[in-house]
Amino acid sequence: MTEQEIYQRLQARFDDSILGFESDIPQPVVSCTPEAVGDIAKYLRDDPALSFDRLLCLSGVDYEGLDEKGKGKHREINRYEEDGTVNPVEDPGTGDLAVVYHLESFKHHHRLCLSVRVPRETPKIASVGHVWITAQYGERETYDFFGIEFEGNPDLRRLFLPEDWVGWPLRKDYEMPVRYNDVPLEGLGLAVRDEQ
Amino acid sequence: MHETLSNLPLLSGLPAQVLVVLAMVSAGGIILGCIAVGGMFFIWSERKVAGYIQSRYGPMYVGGWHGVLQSLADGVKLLLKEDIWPEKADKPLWRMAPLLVFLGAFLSFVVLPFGPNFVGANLDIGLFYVMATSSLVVMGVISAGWGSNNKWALYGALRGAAQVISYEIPLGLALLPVVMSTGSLNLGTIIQAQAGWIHNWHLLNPLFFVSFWIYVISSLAEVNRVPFDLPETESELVSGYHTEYTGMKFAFFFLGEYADMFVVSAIGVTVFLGGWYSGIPALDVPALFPLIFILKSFFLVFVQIWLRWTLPRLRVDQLMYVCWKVFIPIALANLLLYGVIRTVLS
Amino acid sequence: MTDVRPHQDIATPAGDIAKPIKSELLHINMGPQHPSTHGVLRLFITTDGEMVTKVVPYLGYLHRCAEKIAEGNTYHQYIIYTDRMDYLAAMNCNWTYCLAVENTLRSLGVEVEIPEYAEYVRVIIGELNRIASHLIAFGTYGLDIGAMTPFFHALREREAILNIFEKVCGARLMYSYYDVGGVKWDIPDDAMDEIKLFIDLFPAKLDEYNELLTGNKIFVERTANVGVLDAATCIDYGCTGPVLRGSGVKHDLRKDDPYSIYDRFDFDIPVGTGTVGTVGDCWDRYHVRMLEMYESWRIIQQAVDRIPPRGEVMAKMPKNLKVPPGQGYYRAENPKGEMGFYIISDGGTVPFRCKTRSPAFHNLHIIEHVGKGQMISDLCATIGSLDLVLGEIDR
Amino acid sequence: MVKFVTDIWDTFSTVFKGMGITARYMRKKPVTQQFPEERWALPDRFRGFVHNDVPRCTSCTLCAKACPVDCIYIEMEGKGKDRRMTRFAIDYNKCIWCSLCTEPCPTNCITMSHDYDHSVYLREKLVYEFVGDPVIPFKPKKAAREEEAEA
Repeated sequence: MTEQEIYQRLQARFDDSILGFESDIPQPVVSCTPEAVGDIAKYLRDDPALSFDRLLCLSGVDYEGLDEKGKGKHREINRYEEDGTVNPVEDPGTGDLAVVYHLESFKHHHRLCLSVRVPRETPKIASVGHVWITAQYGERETYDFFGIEFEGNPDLRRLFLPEDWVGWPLRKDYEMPVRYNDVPLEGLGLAVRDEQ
Repeated sequence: MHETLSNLPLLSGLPAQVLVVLAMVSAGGIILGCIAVGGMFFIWSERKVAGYIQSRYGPMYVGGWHGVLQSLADGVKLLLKEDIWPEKADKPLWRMAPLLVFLGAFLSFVVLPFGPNFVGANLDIGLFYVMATSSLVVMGVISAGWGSNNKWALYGALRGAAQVISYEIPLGLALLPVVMSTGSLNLGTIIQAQAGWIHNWHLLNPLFFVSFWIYVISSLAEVNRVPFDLPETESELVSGYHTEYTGMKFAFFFLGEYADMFVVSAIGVTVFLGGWYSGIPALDVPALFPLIFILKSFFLVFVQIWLRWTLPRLRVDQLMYVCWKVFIPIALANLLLYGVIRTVLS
Repeated sequence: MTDVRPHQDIATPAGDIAKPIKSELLHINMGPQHPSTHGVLRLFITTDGEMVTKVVPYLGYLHRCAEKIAEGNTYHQYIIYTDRMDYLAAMNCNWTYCLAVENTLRSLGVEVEIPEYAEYVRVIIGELNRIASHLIAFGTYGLDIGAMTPFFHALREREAILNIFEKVCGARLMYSYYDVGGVKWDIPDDAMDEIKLFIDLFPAKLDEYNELLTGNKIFVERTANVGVLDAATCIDYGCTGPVLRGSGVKHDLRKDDPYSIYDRFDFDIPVGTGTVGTVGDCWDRYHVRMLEMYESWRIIQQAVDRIPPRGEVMAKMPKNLKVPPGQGYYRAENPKGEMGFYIISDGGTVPFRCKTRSPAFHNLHIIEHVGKGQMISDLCATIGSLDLVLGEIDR
Repeated sequence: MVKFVTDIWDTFSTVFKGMGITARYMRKKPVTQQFPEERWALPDRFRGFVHNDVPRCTSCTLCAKACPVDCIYIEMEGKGKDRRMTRFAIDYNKCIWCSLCTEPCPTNCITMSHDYDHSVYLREKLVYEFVGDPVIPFKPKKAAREEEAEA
């Protein structure tokens, strides 16, 4: 089944929740609302004509600095200046966050990319952990790095970073803390000469 | 021995009680020295054998030829090492454990018959004595595991206790037919029953053949060697009951293990492999007896080393399965069979 | 392919298993410094005697936030960070990443014409590294079970492969040999001779391994019927590679979704058959790796026979690589399973987002499920059979 | 019962088979090299410590830009004809021996050498300074012309 047909099938079933379909790119993307993603996932897996039984990859994306069509200027992420200070981002991010699901079906050998945008202020999305168990870890990872809350995930904790870490590192407007638990996190090597 | 001492010119004037104590101390010192030197040699040879099995050399530098003094260097290093102990350890138990482990092996050396007249104490219950003293090891293992206040060590201790105590049974049952045959627990008597040509060895007696295999395998479990090294399982329990030990305490565990290996091998040689007899009557000169005995024991130790670097290890329930459902029934059946045959033949 | 799973909601894996008798539970930290967690994996296990009742992995001890680094480095520079993901199969990680960038470029209308010779070089080197990675898996698995000698024998053969790699690219572990559009250098003559020598010698060694470890009764007893994973569970947990194939699912991207020139070679996909136990037990997963080494050997043999005369190894690429705006998820079969890169480009020289789908990360998750109700020794055996590489899990 | 016997037989036979293999290896010569005495020949492409041939360095900073871990430090002072390179340092604490810096170098002055055993006791000593007094950067004919055109 092509992505176009899958999209039509989804649209027939979840009329309002399916927001759009980008078909002019090589791997077409279906987008939907964050609340409906749990139901859509269940349908995608259980419908015999679709039967997407594998979640290949669950990724979070911060679209800050990238406009709707995927075209825009790359924005410099925070980097250390020569003197050791952090280059702060002037305005806090306004772009959407997104969760992207790459699905594949063992039975029919078709693939689908499902993209769900969530607002930056209230990043909440339904969990698909009960549909594909592997998503539980992917969701924890995405929560860890983007701060997107997956409602319904049984164990939504940070996965890689310590529990008391502040901030969401993979967001484009993230600022590296100078210290963590009194350990300086300077990014400079020994080779930078002391100016004094 | 104290009589020998009293003949020495320097000590001739001393009272007999002092001489006895002196004799005991010096005998203990000799055994201790033998264990230490022997243990070092075994450690070195284990590393060399392991190396060659694994296509590498093993120790090569210390002591010139093929690193013969490597173990000595390691011993010195262990002596000089800081003695670290866990803060919440059960101190008395924790300190006692390495000594207990070592003591088991140390006491067994007393009765090992290196030659007809070359034995520390020619006990009539020699075999029984060895079985009893080697059980002391398990006390050491348990107190090490419990005293360390470490969960991994505790697991090692529990496994060790279950294993060593279980395997005492097939070990003893395997030795029983030989005892029935010779009618004595005296190790010298058992050896003397195997004098003459090689076919007199108990190993080549078809009735004792099964006993020998059960003995060899159970003895591996008795001294915690692969495939039965469950108490220390370095890949599961990190290092088992001696995880927390450093320095000389650790060295005692190590020495105890290798001394134990020698003891069980020596008992195996005594009971099944003709002891100090070479198997060819022409070669059986008293001067060669200790050499033959030690060489045979070394061979069994070598087999233990060889097995260690060949085999994976068992799981704890499989270990128990092998003991209770394989060895003990076979050993019992073997005992019964031997008894029946013996009665019928006599 | 057949429908392998009956569709129903699976209960969440959290929670303890029922205890038969009233006893106290022991909480133990297994790792991050533990010999059988293969790196800095920390498992928080709850045990009831020897029985493990709950396993909770804690990750992040090797976390470098490679995905954030990707956003600050050019497409070329990020290749060296992919080395450090699966450090036992760095060539394959390089390859997957370069493949992803090339495919992204292609799909966005940029011509990337990889020379035929370079494709063969990629296959030969990639398969050699697959063998090297599986050798480590085989060796460390022996170590987990308690046999130390296979490990050294495996390292000896791996050393031969590393010598080849050193001649080819100058490094023994962190190769960064593949480049977007080909490979950086061609294979020198002496390295080619060594590859041929390796092809001649390897099957005999493989037989020896099988005799030493695979067939050993103790090894079979330790691994058969242990850590059984059925196909449906594997798919639910997103397992790929030998873990999935060990459960009897014939899935290999080299056949199912052929990339590079894999469709030109004749090789089989080994799957677990439950020869000595149940389908999907530790022994099957282990044995699939052993068979895969043989298949890789076959591929290398064919590739060395058919390699075209020496020529260009790099496509004509712009010096400052810019990827047009767009996105794509591309994947390849790594020794550990399906590795994928999801690249979003904004038209610049650095990726806007570069997400890595690492196979071991997904394979690890199943520990929570399969670890329950096992003995501690079995847990070690199961972890070993999953062949985890923490560099890849933590990224 | 049959399984009981065959299991015992299997165990013994496979154990003896394994022991046969290990016994075979005990007689073979080991494959390892005794490192400090025996050293293996380094291949041509070996990536050892990075070496900078300062007299040929144009101080174009392409290598520093190519470095993914930013371990090359190049400092200059002055402009135009007075331009001096005051510092060219490589921090080997950070270097990952990827050889990306050697690729863009216009004069091939930064190369991967065959040295690999420069261990030191202090981390500071791993910062290699290649320039003492300020030096005039090397100007190949073409590069010099380009610079004039820029000016």
